[in-house]
Amino acid sequence: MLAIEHLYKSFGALQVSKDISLSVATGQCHAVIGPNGAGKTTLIHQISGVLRQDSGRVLLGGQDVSHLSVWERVQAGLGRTFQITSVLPSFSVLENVATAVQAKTGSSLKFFARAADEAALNEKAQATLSRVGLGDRIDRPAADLSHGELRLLEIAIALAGSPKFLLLDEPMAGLGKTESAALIDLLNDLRSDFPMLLVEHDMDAVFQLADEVSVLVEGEIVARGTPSEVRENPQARAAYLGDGA
Amino acid sequence: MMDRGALIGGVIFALLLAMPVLLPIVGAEYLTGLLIKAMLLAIAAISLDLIIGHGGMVSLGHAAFIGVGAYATAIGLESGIEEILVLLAITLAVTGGLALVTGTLALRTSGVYFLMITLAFGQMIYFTLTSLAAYGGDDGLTLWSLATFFGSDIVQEGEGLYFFVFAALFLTWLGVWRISQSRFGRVLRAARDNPQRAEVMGYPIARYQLIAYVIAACIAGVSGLLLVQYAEFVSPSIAAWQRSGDLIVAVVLGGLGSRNGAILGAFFIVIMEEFLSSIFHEWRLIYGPLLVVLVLYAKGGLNDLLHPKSREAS
Amino acid sequence: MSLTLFLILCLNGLQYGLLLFLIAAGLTLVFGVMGFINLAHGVQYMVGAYLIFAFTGLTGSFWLALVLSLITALLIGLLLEYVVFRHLYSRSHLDQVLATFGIIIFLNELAKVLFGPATLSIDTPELLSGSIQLTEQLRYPVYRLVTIGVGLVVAVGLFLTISYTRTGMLIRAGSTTPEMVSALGVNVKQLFQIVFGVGAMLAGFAGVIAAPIFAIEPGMGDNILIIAFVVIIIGGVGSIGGAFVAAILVGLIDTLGRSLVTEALGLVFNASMANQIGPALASMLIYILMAAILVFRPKGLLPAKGAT
Amino acid sequence: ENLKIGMVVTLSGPPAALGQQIVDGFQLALDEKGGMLGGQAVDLIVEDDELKPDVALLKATSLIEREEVDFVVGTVFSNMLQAIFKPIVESETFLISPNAGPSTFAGNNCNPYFFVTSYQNNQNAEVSGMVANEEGFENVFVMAPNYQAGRDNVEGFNKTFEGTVTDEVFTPLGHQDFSAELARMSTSGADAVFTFMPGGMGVRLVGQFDGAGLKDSMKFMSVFTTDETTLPGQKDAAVGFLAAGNWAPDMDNEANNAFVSAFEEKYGYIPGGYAMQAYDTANLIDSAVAATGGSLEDKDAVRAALKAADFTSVRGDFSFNNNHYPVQDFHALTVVKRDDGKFHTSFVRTVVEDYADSFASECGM
Amino acid sequence: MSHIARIENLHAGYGRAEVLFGIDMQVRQGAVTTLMGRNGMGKSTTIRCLMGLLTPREGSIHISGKDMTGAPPFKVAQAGLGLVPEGRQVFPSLSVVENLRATARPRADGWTEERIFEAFPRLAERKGHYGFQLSGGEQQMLAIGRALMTNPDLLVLDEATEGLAPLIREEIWSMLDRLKQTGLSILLVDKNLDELARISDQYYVIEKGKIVWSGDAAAFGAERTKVEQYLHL
Ligand SMILES: Nc1ncnc2c1ncn2[C@@H]1O[C@H](COP(=O)(O)OP(=O)(O)OP(=O)(O)O)[C@@H](O)[C@H]1O
Ligand SMILES: Nc1ncnc2c1ncn2[C@@H]1O[C@H](COP(=O)(O)OP(=O)(O)OP(=O)(O)O)[C@@H](O)[C@H]1O
Ligand SMILES: [Mg+2]
Ligand SMILES: [Mg+2]
Repeated sequence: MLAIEHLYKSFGALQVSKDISLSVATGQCHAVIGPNGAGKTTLIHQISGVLRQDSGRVLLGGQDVSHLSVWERVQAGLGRTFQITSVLPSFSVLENVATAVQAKTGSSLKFFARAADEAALNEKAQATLSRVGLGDRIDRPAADLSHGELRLLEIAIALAGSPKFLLLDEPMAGLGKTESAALIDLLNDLRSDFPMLLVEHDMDAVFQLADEVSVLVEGEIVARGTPSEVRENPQARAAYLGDGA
Repeated sequence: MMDRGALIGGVIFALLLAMPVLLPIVGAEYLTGLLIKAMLLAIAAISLDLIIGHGGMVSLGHAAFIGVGAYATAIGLESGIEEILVLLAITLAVTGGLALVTGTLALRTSGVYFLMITLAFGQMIYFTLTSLAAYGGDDGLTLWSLATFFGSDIVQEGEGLYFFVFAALFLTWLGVWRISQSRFGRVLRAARDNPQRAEVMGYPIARYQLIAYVIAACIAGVSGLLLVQYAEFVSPSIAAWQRSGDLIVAVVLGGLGSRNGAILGAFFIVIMEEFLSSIFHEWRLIYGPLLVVLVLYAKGGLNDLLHPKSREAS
Repeated sequence: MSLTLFLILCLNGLQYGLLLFLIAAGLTLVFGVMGFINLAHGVQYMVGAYLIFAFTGLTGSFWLALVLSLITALLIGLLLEYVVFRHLYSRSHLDQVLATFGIIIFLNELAKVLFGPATLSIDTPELLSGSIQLTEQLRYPVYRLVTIGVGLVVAVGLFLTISYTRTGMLIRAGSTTPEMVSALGVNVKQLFQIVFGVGAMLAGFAGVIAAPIFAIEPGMGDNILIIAFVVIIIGGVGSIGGAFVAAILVGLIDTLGRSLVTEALGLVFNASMANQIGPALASMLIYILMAAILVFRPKGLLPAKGAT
Repeated sequence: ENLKIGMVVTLSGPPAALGQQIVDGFQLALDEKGGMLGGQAVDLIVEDDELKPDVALLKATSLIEREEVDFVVGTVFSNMLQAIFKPIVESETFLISPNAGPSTFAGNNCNPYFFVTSYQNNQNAEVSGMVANEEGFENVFVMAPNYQAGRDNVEGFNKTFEGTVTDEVFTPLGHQDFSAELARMSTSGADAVFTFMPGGMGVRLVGQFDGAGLKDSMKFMSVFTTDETTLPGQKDAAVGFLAAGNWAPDMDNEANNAFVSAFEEKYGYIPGGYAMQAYDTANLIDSAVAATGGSLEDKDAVRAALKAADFTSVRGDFSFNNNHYPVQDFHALTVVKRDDGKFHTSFVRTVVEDYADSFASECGM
Repeated sequence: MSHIARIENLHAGYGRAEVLFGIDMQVRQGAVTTLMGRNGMGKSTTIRCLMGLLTPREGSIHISGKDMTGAPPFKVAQAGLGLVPEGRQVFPSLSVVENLRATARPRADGWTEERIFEAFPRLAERKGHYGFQLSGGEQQMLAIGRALMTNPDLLVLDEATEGLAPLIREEIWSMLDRLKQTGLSILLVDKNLDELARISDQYYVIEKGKIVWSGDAAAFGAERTKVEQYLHL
């Protein structure tokens, strides 16, 4: 479904992606783990088009999307969340999600009819919000949400865009135990609908969700395998997991 | 469905509609000119609010489009075109085309950089107008013939012109409000709030912003056309950056992105200037501090004074 | 065009650029670094010019008047901050625009009421009047040379302060995350007040310097404000170094452009045509420059890193 | 029923000084006549056009529609006149300009309801050309701001000047720093400079001209640059500079001496041409209203009475041409410092008598 | 043992929304105090009030025995509180070194740049980077370092381990352990019960703006299931 081939990226002298290749098949959840500053977010930025790679290719469903702009990739089916929450602060929670739904349903070059009255958009948004557990917050301005609530909204926005492939950048961060557990269940359900690439420091989540794990250190993939293989991998342990996991 | 905003809007328009009847009764027909001037300012202010209030694109070159519209009309008139609908088509084509070009370039930037690049384009237009020696240069041009409506001179003076401008204001008000609430308007507001997020939702935001920019410019152009009908005169000074500043003041004072704010702001400015300057020659000593006080104490603009705590658009 | 003339133009451009820098520096500090749009900055320049006029009249000494003017400009800046600006830090840029616009209207009118509408002037201080021989053919007024020197000193001082001192760091940090600066133990309000005062003083100082060369009149700050904005935009908002480079650039291009554009057009068109469009084009030049720079570098030449 | 006179002048921004002179000059004449013109008590309504065409228009329409004035007196600037011209003359109200005299309304578009008591804009420059000839200047550096009036003045000068124009320089309006132009001047080899730099631009130019030490090497000749509105700012720097105009405060005739001393006493400053023209305007209206016996309904009669210009102008001979622009004498002037330390322009000699503008022949009236 | 911070009957909210309804909390000198609760229950709001970032509507806040209710944040910070805020909030336009220096309040044998870089070698490698160029985790380390550089008496950490790799997270916990040994008081908002259980002396559980459970380490050990119930649905 998603394939990355020989991706390189540097910021000045700092190389953050060194020959990264990986692929994710339909129905799969592929986790990328690695120390802070290893280049995980940068990788997601490159896949989603927020940053341009220096060289290499990104393929979505066999199509080369490397030179498409961000919105074109989204229209082609990529969805993503941001590690540092990014929502529409002056919109209500519902309208945040409805706006994401709107992008994928019909033209937005409509100038006269009230968008807020479109039942189809609102229903889908409402359903998505209920799924992530924000069902009782829909009328709040997004700016008024607590940190954890914002993290959930971030996920709802990504899901509402009906992606074919989902990039998740630390979705569990900021969530409480309960909320994390619920989100793990939700993502588990969704996995059959669309494959995903998960970046996460919460190892419980990674080991519960991932079919395959890549360990990224200093911009390079140093180990790859099933969760249990990676857990035993000495390189991964030394660089990242420590002895706790 | 009659919400508060529609109610206030309805009252404003009902009052404006009744003015030609009311003013003669109280012997104040001379106010018609003032009202036309205020309505013209309001049209331009509403169009500016589309891009500032809803689109987050603060333009300091908006008056240039009024100037371009006015000059397109004036030059049309000078070369013998008198039908207002033809002049309208010319005005829309010229302002729209110009906005398409300058907007494409300007939208590479955002925030205060956008403000300044629009200022730059506005100034270029302004200086170009001042060098049109054939059309009066800096001094401007008195128009000895005006536009007609299907050959009739009904849109030239007095009530005919008043209602024509009124209709334009109403359509602008309604149109911009509907746009702001439409799917298009929602994308525009999303791009204002968080451009990166809107892009990652799948919207080519620059395209939406450009469309809004062109729409706003076209409306401003129309107000320029009407200004020619009213003033029977054009001069480059209508395109000066200070005029764009006045428009921003009207929009902000009225209340950004609100349904009636731009109208309220425009009328406030015109009426206060008229009123204060008639009682006190150094009226600016009052007007300046008044603006400061309004900013400090009426946080959502004049609109919020009438309409507290329910910002509609956002 | 002779070489001498060209040199004079360059010196003039440099001098104009440094004057612009003095104004732009305060503006970019307050705007770029503190995130506050202060349109009243231009009117503070006017205040400086009127102050030196009033104080030279009162004291008879330029130098004493200079000191008094700077102090008064600072006090007026602090007063404005206390009465108006501090209530606007957390408000939107457009609210700031509107409120400071109100201040412009007020102060311009006040100047007119107090000093009359006519254009005023003061003499160059005795010590700095006259001109010196730079080359065989080139004489240049001492006062203008001193202006260049003073501008350079202020530029270097400001640059070092903002880039390398702790105060500079705090000012930069305060612009993006004032709450956090405060929560880490720094009195941000006071800091902002000081920056404002210094900004006002710089603008006032520019007004003082300009007064003997240009003339003093109500509204004299309005156009220079716009040019100062052009400067900080070209330089990149919030960047003192950028403002410096841009100020010199704008000063030179504007000065050279005004003299050379018509002449250059004269090579292509006939004289009357060149005279028709030349001056309009010369007036547009800095705007064309700004637009071109922004099209290719949407954040200016040397944007401050990480500022929004 | 009082006589209603509306006045539209610029009273905002730096040019407010000019508008103020007009108000003061007019008011002085009014006061001297006990608040009456032509035997009728006068309501004078003064409006500020703020130098914005749309404001001027609004003020003008309110004068004719709301106040229903009998005369409108205005404006200072030509572009303001353009803005208010059509609605006023179309309402058949008399419009008398105490200063602006654009060519636009002097030729084809001359109008029966429009009178000018100052001059046609090009005239002063044309006379400057003659002055330059008389002074024997062979090479003159010409400079003006780049707008209509600037270009008109340059054109006017070139029309009569017989020597060589070494450079023709147009600066932007509101120009601040003239040092580049001054540098060009100093290397141009010209004997004199002719310029039109009204208001603050003139103050700056004169100061910088003096500062650059050019005073010794070339003559300075100008119109609307060193006048009673700018001299308080220019002071000694302008002394000895040449000018051309239709009047100077020290022109020696009885009416003028009375006017100038009364004006100074009342307002504390030396009147300039603006005040003088406004003073004459008031006297013109006075004569016309008196001649019609106070009945202003008969517009033709009023027009004829105005046209007759049956009043004593402080500048001496004064009459109207067929286009309602003045025919008058023009003089060479120079800037002097009075014993009390004040500065003014001073009469040198008359250059041309009964000088009419060159557009009148195109006027069909 | 004395209280370094005491919160009594704290009511607070945003605009018309009430969020806190009478919070009572004590932070003891030299101890580690924990505030727990599900998302959106009012933890950060409590911290904001304590720091003076939000003015309480009712109730009082004492720091080291002094009434600091409604005091501006910089006064609170100068009274000895060092905040690691939710969402990091590093200074984006300052380099790593400048971030540490700008608000530092040096103290004899207190924290220095060298010690911070020793604790977070990663930051040393990114010394010259601007705040906005750092990865999420690097920003988190920087926020902690920045607070330590003010050499506080009470370190306040709002979800300070969010987004940190497991190794670093462990490192932070052991650092907190060491800090506690040196007598520093610590107020924690976190969700890692296991780690908290190891280090904390006093616990508060907040639900819908009220403290619904509090107790010391012993009580926490004994009633852990009850606490977990509060934290779960
Ligand atoms: N714009 C930039 N300029 C320079 N360096 C950058 C920039 N953005 C990121 N970096 C550096 O690149 C490296 C990788 O950053 P990235 O955000 O991808 O890390 P990450 O793996 O997501 O880390 P974390 O787990 O902490 O979120 C970091 O060391 C960061 O400092
Ligand atoms: N700025 C704000 N304006 C209005 N309401 C707010 C604001 N910030 C937070 N809230 C509301 O206050 C409540 C408590 O928020 P708070 O941030 O204190 O929660 P929290 O316990 O820290 O949650 P989290 O674990 O998600 O960070 C939430 O319901 C939130 O929606
Ligand atoms: Mg990351
Ligand atoms: Mg929180």
